[in-house]
Amino acid sequence: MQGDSEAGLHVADVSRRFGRRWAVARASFSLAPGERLMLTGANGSGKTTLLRCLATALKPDHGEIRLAGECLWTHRDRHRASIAYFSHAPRLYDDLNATDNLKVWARLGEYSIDAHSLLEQVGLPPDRTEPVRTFSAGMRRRLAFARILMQKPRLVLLDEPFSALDPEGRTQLVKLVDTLCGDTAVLIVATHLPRTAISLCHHGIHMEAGQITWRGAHDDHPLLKGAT
Amino acid sequence: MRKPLVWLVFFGGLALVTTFYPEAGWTADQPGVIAPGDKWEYITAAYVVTWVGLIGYTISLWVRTPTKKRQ
Amino acid sequence: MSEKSYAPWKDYIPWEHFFGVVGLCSLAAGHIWGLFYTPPETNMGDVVKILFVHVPCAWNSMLVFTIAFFAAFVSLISGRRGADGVLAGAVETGLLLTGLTLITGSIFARPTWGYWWTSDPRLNTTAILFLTFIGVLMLRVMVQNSERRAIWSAVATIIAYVNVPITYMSVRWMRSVHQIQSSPSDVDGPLKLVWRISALSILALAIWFITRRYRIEKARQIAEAAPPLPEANNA
Amino acid sequence: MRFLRQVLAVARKDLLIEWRSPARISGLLFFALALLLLVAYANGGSTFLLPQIAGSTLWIGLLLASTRGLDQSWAVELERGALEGLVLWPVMPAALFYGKAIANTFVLLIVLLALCPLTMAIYDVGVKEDYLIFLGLLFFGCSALAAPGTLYGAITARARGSSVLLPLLMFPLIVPALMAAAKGCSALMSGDIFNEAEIWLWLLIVFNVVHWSLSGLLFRYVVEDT
Repeated sequence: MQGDSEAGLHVADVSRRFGRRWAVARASFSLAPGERLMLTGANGSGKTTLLRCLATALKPDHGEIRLAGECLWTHRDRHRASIAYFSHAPRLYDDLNATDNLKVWARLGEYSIDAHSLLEQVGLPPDRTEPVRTFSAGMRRRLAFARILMQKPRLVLLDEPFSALDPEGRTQLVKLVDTLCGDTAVLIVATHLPRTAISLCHHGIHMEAGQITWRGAHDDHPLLKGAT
Repeated sequence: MRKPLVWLVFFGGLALVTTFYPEAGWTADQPGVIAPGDKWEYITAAYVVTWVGLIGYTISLWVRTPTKKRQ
Repeated sequence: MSEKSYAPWKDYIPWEHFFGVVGLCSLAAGHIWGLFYTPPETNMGDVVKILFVHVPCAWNSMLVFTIAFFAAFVSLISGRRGADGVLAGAVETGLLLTGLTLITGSIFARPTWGYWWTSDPRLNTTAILFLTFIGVLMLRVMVQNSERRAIWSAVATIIAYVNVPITYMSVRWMRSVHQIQSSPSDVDGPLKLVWRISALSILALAIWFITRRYRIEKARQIAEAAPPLPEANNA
Repeated sequence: MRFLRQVLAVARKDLLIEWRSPARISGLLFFALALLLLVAYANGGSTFLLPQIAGSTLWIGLLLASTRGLDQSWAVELERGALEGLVLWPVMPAALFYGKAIANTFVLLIVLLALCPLTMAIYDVGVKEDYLIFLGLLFFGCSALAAPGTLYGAITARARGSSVLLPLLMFPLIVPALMAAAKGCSALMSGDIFNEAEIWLWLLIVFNVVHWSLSGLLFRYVVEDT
């Protein structure tokens, strides 16, 4: 999993602390364009913090993240457009309906979209006019995913993408992620469900207490072996 | 919420001292009219308030300084 | 607790204590001289002696808030945590001095002008300044995360400081429409000297206060500093 | 140009949200209206006193309502993590600030414009001339509340005890604006004998220039991690 050229994502010694605790300590890995990584670990092992550092929501206290040869934090204004981050928070406005939500985000980011087809892609009825407030958790997740589908990302970060989704939704999501990433985007999926994510990923990293404790090809993942 | 309370007591105390300081020797009560007399009670009040303020803050700094014992 | 705990008197005597001791002594000396060995002023009598504490406090409070402004600027631009300590010290010291200015000013106003409080532009500006920085202090109290506290209070301090001239302008216009307030008459001779002594003493005290507060903040930062990063494992 | 488009997009988004949940803006209006009525009742409907305090009461009412409104405008962003989404979206932080501040200005202006005729009826006052100056006072008064209010709202919405903290930070700060707006309106309502309304309008403009530029510069530090 060593991306040798400057292209792609290079994470070197990245550490971030909250108060007296290192939530992520010395995380290092490199991913070439098109490579896909599965990030596993128990709750509180630092997966989300690492993803938030990669998404430039947090500044690493130590170490450096380079995307396409540039320091991500220094050039965050430029790179944010090419990072698609699917987080726990759906980032929706409860008072607007699904179409308006998508249109609002598209206008903010100056993306031209077809809200109707985006909604169909994620399996939501495109002609519903109720505000998002009335949606179920799974529907919100779908709509939140439609929101990042409008981006043309170089780096895709998915944080527990399968939570609150029904089995059908999970297979749908796997397909959508495939099309979103294409051949060139770097994908990192943080998940508790390695079985579902495995078809997406080439490599695996396991974290414990903020540190990387295992890395390798996705199919000798320790969690998968323990399960069988 | 302890710190603002300390500040409140501190400035409130100063204000109370100022308000209830005895106004003995006060004669004129009209705006702009200067009354005769030394009015040392006002002078004392001003100096007491100032010193209480300065020393009080010194003590508060001293109390807040962490030492091995206080941790 | 770690070995790095802060216990100044055991290791060394910090330089700022020099300012503290000299400030307290010279302030006491100046006040004794001012109280007992200066002649009363012709118009106001002995009451003028209140100004020996009032005016130096007022001057220094403005100076201290200016220090707070620059500390906020440095803290915001450089992100240095030391600047936040100076900011905390300057805001608290400035509030103390402004509070004293307001109270002693009130005490001076009562026997000379006949009222505790009046709608004078300078009084109002000082009172509003006091309230503005109380807001900054409350913000510092209510925000637990120390990084956020540093940034947010720096932002609030900059805005509060820049607002002072506008406030002054507005309250001056408020009065000027109706009447013009005369300022207290100038004083000279030994009175001026006492003024200068107490102003310099309070300046020394302010330096002492700010530095002490800075040290407290520094000690807190050491107490909450992160443990060293674990060694990289070669997984 | 891109900056301006983003500012407009943010403002449009906020106004759309207000449009879709009209309960919020009417809540502000009735809050301020209740306050106006209460002040009138507390003064016993005195025909001598009420015209004199009409301008100041109008602005105090708007100020109290504005703290609620500013709080809400940030609560919407925090409810589903939209604020972080905005920061990580290709939107400039300054554009985010100016967009929200413009939207807040308009919300306040709508409330104020609805309040004005009611105040004039209840307090028995009216503006006979200088309509332009009067409208200028209303507009720049609202924008003067919105600029520092939006910046401090972003801070206090994420701090503990936000409902106390926002007024505590904001009220002392906007004293010049409040005074200028209230005195200017009062002067116009009583015929502006001393020709002071225009001076107050200029003071409001100065306040706006300083605070809109300063808050725009500082906003980035408030929303981003450091």
